[in-house]
Amino acid sequence: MKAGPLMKTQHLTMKIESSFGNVFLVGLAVNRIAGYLAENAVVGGKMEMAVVEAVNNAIKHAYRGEPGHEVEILISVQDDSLTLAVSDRGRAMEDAYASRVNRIPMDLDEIEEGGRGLLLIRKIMDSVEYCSEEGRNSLLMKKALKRQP
Amino acid sequence: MKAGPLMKTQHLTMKIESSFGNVFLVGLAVNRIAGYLAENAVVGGKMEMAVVEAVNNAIKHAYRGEPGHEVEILISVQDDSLTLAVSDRGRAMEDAYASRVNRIPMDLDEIEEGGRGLLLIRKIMDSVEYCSEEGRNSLLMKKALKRQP
Amino acid sequence: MKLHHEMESGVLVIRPVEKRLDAAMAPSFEERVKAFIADGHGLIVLDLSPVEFVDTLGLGAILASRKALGRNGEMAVSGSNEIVADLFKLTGLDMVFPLFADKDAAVAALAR
Amino acid sequence: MKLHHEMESGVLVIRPVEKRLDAAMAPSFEERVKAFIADGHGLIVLDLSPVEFVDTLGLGAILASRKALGRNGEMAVSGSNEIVADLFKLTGLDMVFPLFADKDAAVAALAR
Ligand SMILES: Nc1ncnc2c1ncn2[C@@H]1O[C@H](COP(=O)(O)OP(=O)(O)O)[C@@H](O)[C@H]1O
Ligand SMILES: Nc1ncnc2c1ncn2[C@@H]1O[C@H](COP(=O)(O)OP(=O)(O)O)[C@@H](O)[C@H]1O
Repeated sequence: MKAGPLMKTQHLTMKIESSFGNVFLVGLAVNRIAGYLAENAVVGGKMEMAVVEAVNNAIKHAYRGEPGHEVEILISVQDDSLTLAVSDRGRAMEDAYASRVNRIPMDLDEIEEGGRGLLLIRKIMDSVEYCSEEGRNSLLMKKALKRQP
Repeated sequence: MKAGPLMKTQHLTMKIESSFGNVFLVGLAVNRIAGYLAENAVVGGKMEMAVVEAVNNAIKHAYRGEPGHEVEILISVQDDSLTLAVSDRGRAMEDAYASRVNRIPMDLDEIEEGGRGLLLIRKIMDSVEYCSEEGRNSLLMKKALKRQP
Repeated sequence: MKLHHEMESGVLVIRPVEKRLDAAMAPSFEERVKAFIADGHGLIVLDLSPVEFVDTLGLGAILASRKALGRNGEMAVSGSNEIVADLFKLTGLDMVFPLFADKDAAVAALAR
Repeated sequence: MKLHHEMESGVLVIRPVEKRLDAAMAPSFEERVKAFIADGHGLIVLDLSPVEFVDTLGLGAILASRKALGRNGEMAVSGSNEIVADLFKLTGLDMVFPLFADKDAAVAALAR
């Protein structure tokens, strides 16, 4: 990792109200930004998947599906990687999940309707972290971008 | 225009720090969202042009090119139109410009380096308004989206 | 959610008209498909060719429909784009739903 | 801003390596092109084929370069995509810069 004045970072903050109908706007934005940076539409699609799952989870779990709350998404572009941070001020993730967001995938054998969001995020991203501080919970997702030379 | 409970509106708020290096993130996001809604990549490209000019103007004129300030971009999606609002808390636009942002294009005969941003925005969008209230200045841009049936 | 449907060789072909099968669309999608199953349809092809994006809640709705169909019914998916196919693969659901390139191949497989 | 350049039939062909010629890129673009002009280049083709997006500040930098070239020089633009060509048209600058579909046609026109 390079650091210092030569390393530029660009930031975009996005906010939506906690309603599933708004999530596609975040997904499309992330899709285009990631696809542009990676020069690869499939990478764009995967980053869209990851951010949509994270925002859905914030709405569904942190805010129990209630509208009227705020979900914030921070996009940070470094020379060689993309970081997506999804934050809420609702109920924090249970430790059982929070402590293993960056570990080996769960068992795929059980076929259930739920329980796939975090798994998918972990498979798509290079690293995932969850932290709660002063009532603000954030899922941090990072992905290296291999640009064409 | 339809109104009432049948008309859904979706919102996305974006924020960047006032540095030209961040503007492309807003441009790409608006490009994809507008292109998706209109099912037309050229419409996406034009909405990108309009929002980039508006954000550039906020950085260049309202903040005199100073970094460290905030530019906010609100995207509102109605059933049949897209509204882009670009806001700053810097120096307001002079009345000479503010009062005619929605009127006939300026003369194209003079070929100068500057003075094309507002003209371009007016040509691209269906309507443009500028307002200042309590230190917050906003350029409101609206465009009808003709979706394929 | 708007769904187009038609019968082909005894198979019900369901095609979403929307570009996304996501959290916002999943409940009405599931309701509509379950209504077809309640009407007695047992062979269903879900043609996703107009769909650009599916999330895990959309996937959950597809899976719930599959379960409602039961062991005597059959469901296949066709026309998924690269990123939607990736979602099925990343979640292991390509093992549950055979993915066909196009609707006709899916109908042929179920109509046998 | 990274620029690729080469001589063809006495014409200097300049091609940005970046995908955007915008407010962030305009100053260094203008500086680089003006340096070529100061070196004595009088016939310049600006090949925008790698460029996906130009804003009015990028356009201002192109125009400033054109002015630095003066009345005895010539500058043509090639490879602009649909949206970049739209920008030239919407701002009336397609009257100042002949737009050519590809670099070779632009070089041929200037080398005459
Ligand atoms: N943002 C969040 N806030 C609070 N709890 C969460 C959040 N995201 C996930 N969780 C918890 O982790 C569990 C697993 O999440 P996930 O894998 O996305 O599956 P699902 O959402 O289908 O349950 C959820 O059931 C929930 O208890
Ligand atoms: N957001 C803004 N805040 C303050 N003044 C503005 C803003 N946008 C435009 N202006 C004023 O309007 C003028 C015309 O703007 P524009 O057409 O974009 O051309 P240019 O930026 O090249 O001068 C500017 O020179 C400036 O004085």
